[in-house]
Amino acid sequence: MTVREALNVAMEEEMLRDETVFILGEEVARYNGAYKVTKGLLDKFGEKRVVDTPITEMGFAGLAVGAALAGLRPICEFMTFNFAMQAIDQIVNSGGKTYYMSGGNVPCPVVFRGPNGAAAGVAAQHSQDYASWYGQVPGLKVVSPWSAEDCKGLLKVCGPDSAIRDPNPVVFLENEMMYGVSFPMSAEAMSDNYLLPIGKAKVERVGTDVTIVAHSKMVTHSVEAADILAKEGIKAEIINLRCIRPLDIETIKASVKKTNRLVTVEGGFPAFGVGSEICAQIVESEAFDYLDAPVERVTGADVPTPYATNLESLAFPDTPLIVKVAKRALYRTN
Amino acid sequence: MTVREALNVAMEEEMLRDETVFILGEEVARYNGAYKVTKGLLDKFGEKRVVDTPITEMGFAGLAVGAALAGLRPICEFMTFNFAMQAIDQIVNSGGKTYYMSGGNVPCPVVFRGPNGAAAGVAAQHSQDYASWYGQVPGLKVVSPWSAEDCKGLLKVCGPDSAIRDPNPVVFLENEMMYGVSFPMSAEAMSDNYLLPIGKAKVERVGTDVTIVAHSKMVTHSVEAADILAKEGIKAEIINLRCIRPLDIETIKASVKKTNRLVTVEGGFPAFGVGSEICAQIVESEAFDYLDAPVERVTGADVPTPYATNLESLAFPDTPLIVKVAKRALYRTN
Amino acid sequence: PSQPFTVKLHEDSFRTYKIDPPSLEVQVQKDELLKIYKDMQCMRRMEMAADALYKAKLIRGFCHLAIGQEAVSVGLEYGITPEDRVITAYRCHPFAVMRGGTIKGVIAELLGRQDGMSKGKGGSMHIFTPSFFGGNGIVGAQVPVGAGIAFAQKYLGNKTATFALYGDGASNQGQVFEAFNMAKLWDLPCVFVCENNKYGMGTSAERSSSNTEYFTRGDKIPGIQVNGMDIIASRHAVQFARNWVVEGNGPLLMEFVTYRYGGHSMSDPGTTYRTREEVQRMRSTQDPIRGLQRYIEDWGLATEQELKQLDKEAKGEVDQAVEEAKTSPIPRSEDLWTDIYYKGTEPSFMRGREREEVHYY
Amino acid sequence: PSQPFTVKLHEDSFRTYKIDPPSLEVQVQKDELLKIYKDMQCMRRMEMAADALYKAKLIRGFCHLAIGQEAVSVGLEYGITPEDRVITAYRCHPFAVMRGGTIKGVIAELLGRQDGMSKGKGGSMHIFTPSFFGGNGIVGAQVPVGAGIAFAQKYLGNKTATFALYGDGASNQGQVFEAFNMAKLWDLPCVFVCENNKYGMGTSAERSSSNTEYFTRGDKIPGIQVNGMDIIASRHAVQFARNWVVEGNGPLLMEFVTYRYGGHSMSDPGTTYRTREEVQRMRSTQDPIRGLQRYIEDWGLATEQELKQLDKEAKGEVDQAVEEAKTSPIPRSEDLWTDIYYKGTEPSFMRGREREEVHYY
Ligand SMILES: Cc1ncc(C[n+]2csc(CCOP(=O)(O)OP(=O)(O)O)c2C)c(N)n1
Ligand SMILES: Cc1ncc(C[n+]2csc(CCOP(=O)(O)OP(=O)(O)O)c2C)c(N)n1
Ligand SMILES: [Mg+2]
Ligand SMILES: [Mg+2]
Repeated sequence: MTVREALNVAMEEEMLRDETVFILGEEVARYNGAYKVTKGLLDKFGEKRVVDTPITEMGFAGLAVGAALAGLRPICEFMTFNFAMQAIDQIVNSGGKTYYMSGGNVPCPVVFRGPNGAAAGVAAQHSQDYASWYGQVPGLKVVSPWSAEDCKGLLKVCGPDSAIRDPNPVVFLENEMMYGVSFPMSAEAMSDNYLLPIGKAKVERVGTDVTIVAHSKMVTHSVEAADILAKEGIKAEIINLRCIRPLDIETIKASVKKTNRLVTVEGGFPAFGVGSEICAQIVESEAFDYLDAPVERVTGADVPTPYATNLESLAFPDTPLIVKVAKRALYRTN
Repeated sequence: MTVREALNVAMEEEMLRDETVFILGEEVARYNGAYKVTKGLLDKFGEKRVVDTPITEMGFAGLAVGAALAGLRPICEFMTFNFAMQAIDQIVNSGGKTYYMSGGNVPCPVVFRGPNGAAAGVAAQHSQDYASWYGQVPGLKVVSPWSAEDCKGLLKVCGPDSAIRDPNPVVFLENEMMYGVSFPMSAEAMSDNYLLPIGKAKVERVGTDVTIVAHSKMVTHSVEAADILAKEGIKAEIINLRCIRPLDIETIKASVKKTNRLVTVEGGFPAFGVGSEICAQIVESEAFDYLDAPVERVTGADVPTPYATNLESLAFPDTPLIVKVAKRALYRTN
Repeated sequence: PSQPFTVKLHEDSFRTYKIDPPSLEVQVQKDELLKIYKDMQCMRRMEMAADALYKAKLIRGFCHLAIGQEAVSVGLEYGITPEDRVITAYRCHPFAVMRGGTIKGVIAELLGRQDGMSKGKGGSMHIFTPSFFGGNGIVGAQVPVGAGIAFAQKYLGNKTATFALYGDGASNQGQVFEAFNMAKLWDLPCVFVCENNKYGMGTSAERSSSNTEYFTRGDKIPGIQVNGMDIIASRHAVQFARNWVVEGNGPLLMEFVTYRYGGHSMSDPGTTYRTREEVQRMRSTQDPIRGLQRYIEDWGLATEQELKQLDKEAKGEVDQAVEEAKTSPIPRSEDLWTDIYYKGTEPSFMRGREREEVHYY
Repeated sequence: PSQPFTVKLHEDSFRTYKIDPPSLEVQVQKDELLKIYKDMQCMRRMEMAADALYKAKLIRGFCHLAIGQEAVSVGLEYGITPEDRVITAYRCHPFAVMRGGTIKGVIAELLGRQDGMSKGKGGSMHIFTPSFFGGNGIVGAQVPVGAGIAFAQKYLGNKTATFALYGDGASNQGQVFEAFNMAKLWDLPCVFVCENNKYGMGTSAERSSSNTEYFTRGDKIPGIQVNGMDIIASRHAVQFARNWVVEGNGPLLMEFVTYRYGGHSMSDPGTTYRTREEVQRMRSTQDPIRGLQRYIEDWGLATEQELKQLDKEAKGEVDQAVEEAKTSPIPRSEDLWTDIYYKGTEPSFMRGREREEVHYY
């Protein structure tokens, strides 16, 4: 099942279960989604529940928040999260803070989703990764899935208010380059009641020599790197973060205590990023004493994303780079 | 001289020097500024150069960017940076990225300034600290001054294009609670040619036992903490960051090599914050080997800012907390 | 109960845009008018109490009072039903009370106490009830949120309306136009209400808005301007607007022309950008409570004496609410950690200001 | 040089709002018309070349072509002066060339080469010249930026205009209205140009905009709607608009009714939300180049043969530009680090993807 299908199925299942779940966003209905994530949903659920909006991000994000305050379960698609920057005040200040400011009187069960981070060849304004920005805000939950299983199990947070479905504002950061990628799915994951808890990372690959923590598309590169490292006898443990907030530091700490080496991998800008926070939390914790090498951060380069292929490829991590840094963490050189 | 006066004088001096410098923002002209930072400038320079805008942050931030692209030197005041969240796309995508995307054809010498972070008793939507968000973006320079000297010397970046005045988009993060605070000013700092380089931190207090790095209002608390620590024979070195981007890691490293202990202090949310990044950069550097204790982060609490005084005071660092954490870094308890 | 009777509003009570004005004949009723009178007095007294408490340094931060604008909040409440929804900006105290809150709850909130309507966490700008969605601090942001509430009403098939209020200053925010557009495209039962009190902070309407006829700024959306200093006209217009949107005609713009007597917030003396004479003139010629008083007396519904009695009751109720609010305890320290996430869905722990300050759920 | 002569435009060339329409009598001139014709052909050929290069996988990412909309870009350029300023969104190639760029520079940019107008760093959406401010990727964001350029023109006392272009889809963005309001308040010499090509991606104008008469959406700002498929009407209207704003009348709204033949971008076939017939009908009845060809032939200014020759020249120039662009080298790796900050004002170093990838300035 592809990531795209997993997202699509997750939404369909929730819409079947709960009448109050609806989707809004640019081109989600008649066009079947700019990236076809909502394909077929208009046909299945009609215009009432799959709503094409004008290009007014701030407006429709605010509208989604309002609908959530008033009893609906909106899934608000941003064509990409770059455009959500126009709406970020609504997401953070109206979505993320109202529950607290109201002393718990007004919950806001809204999901904001769409592709985040760089796609291929789309240059500076269309390539930013907002994981750490949203991740900074108490009141929001922030998911950054990698696999089809992740998407199916975690997007279900948009479901109705049984205890396990999340009634908080959720920012769900997909990756355009992952949409077409296929993953095997267990029978369990195919079930329409498959749910994953927000805030738990997944160990995708067990290892003993070095811990590599990544999220979103960087998990792909990290797994590839693990394969290469394995050929050299290095057993990397790969942690798929799945969520940025809450950040599952316990899983990382447990791994670090075992491997004594930590490499973080992300596609966003280096400064104030996911890797920085993981590093700081590890350093602050008892796991610090287990570190046999400095924490290594692999990140996007500190440059606005360039268009030209050769420059772009210097701006984002790839598999060989992760291999190189992981080896450095092990004080090994090629 | 108060911080408010320093900012005011800096703007006046630059407006005198360069006809293309102008100020726009809400209530900057007739009202003399919501916090009186622009007091008297309308009288001195007239409506052409001190422009009251409607309450349309995205619009006037975009307008400021356009004016900068077309040859002016706008100083764009946000009543607070909380409201700049509505305009952040213009700051980041139009202001911060155009120079790169144009291959260096179109510079954007604009200054966005205003109070950032929490004021007193203004609750969740009016209290956020955006230092790390803006600090993440290559293409922007981000200043977070503390003293009157900082303000006067660093705001001059809005001046004309001699080599020393900065022709890049600058985000200048003031603090409302500092506006009324007075600082002694050296004759040098009073001169109308006093300029400070963007990207250099200042050692406010020399010490040998522990390094405390802070920015903005937290420098006040850190200096106070240093006084208390001094009474117990602990010599804290206080680094006033001054700038968030570029971040002067060299000054911090040099200090850590001397003191072997590092405490970071900021008023923003803990996750993906300034302290996290400093910690990560120190861990990555040769200074790591000099650390005799884990890096300690003192931050705002991970909660939307509450209104009630007692809760609010639990949400932000104060002097005793810094003392406590600094002692912990020295493995000392009271 | 008292008998309804018909009165005729002043000719200049309404102006409209792309819609016929409501009739000027209005049914009123003694009991209700006296109740309205009392509510208006309560609202004013409450704001005056807030003013005093602020000056006594018992309230901090921003505090925006609505003295002078009582015909809007009270008129709105008397024109709608409990199932309708209201949302506004930070100048929210009277709405919060009228929409099911209490004066004590508002005052306690301003004092930052446990009995505050937001448990002391929201303060002056952030107060909510089941039918009132705040109390929002970001100018203009509440307007699309209001459209979203109306969206939910339509989606759920409720025959109810949302009133989304904003100021003359806020009217220029782009997202207000975005909300207009979506509401019109989808015929949402939303009344967009511009509370035009002539100033946004220190900026007069003419200096912020290229068109100050706020009721005409919805393009294809019809609009009505109302004398927002006349409580009877205000309530009548609200009923008219509610009907319009509930009957599926799509959204409506509504402008209340009103005035705030005080400064923008407690830190603004309110006298640098307008003359004292202007304020004085408004107070003495347009005051909405005085206006209602005159109606009541002219129509022989109550004597000055009887109204004075209501004033006294209002004052008494507010005084008592203040006293009660003052006895409410400040929040418990643990409450720092509640209400960030929905109860039962919190992360396992959250971090305080340093690594040893950790709250486990 | 050829002699000017007067022609009469079609009655339905313009519609206006709060302003008298321009006269339908227009002066034209053979040489200029032939030059315009050639430019339009060049623009179309350039876009067709981009289409082919994209399909050959030599161009990546988003690529938005303006085939069908040539009367806007070319008409604009012939109606303004080099001192005027233009800004638009991502559908920017023809504007970039007309405003002082080169076809080679645009193609090289699309190919991501050193000779690209943005040195290969911007790609299809981000191309600039000294009088053209891009090439912007965030729908609507260019509009306040355009107002700011006009603000600078007025501030500096230049008697020049800025044309800020946006689409029918973009027209609903709130910041567009914010820009309108400021421009009107301050009488900025800004022409807000809605390039209404009937669709924003797959959403038709009616489904995105509660008012599709885009020239009337400026409230107090007058507006003019132009047949954007008629190059002569387009240029004439541009001159008219330029005069209006340069003479201190404040801003103007201008709507070009036009059409894009291709999909929204290269990844959109452009046939799911509109019929093939619709596209075919537009091409065969409204094509702006054909239209000009007909004028030229009707007025006896050139034969079909002579125009064919110009077509050939256009094709030749574009082909050559493509070949030259292809020979341009890809950017040097060090160029990753240039142009982030103004030369000479960089930080002392910047970080790459891991701690050993550091660039020192
Ligand atoms: C986005 C945003 N910008 C600025 C402010 C600061 N501010 C608070 S109220 C206000 C004036 C609003 O005026 P108006 O909309 O007329 O409402 P009124 O205060 O008159 O009720 C301003 C500028 C804010 N809270 N939010
Ligand atoms: C803020 C924002 N939202 C969404 C997008 C994605 N997007 C790019 S172009 C486009 C359609 C714009 O339509 P229109 O304004 O009519 O211009 P046209 O493409 O027809 O020239 C959309 C939705 C974007 N780039 N920016
Ligand atoms: Mg007002
Ligand atoms: Mg279009």
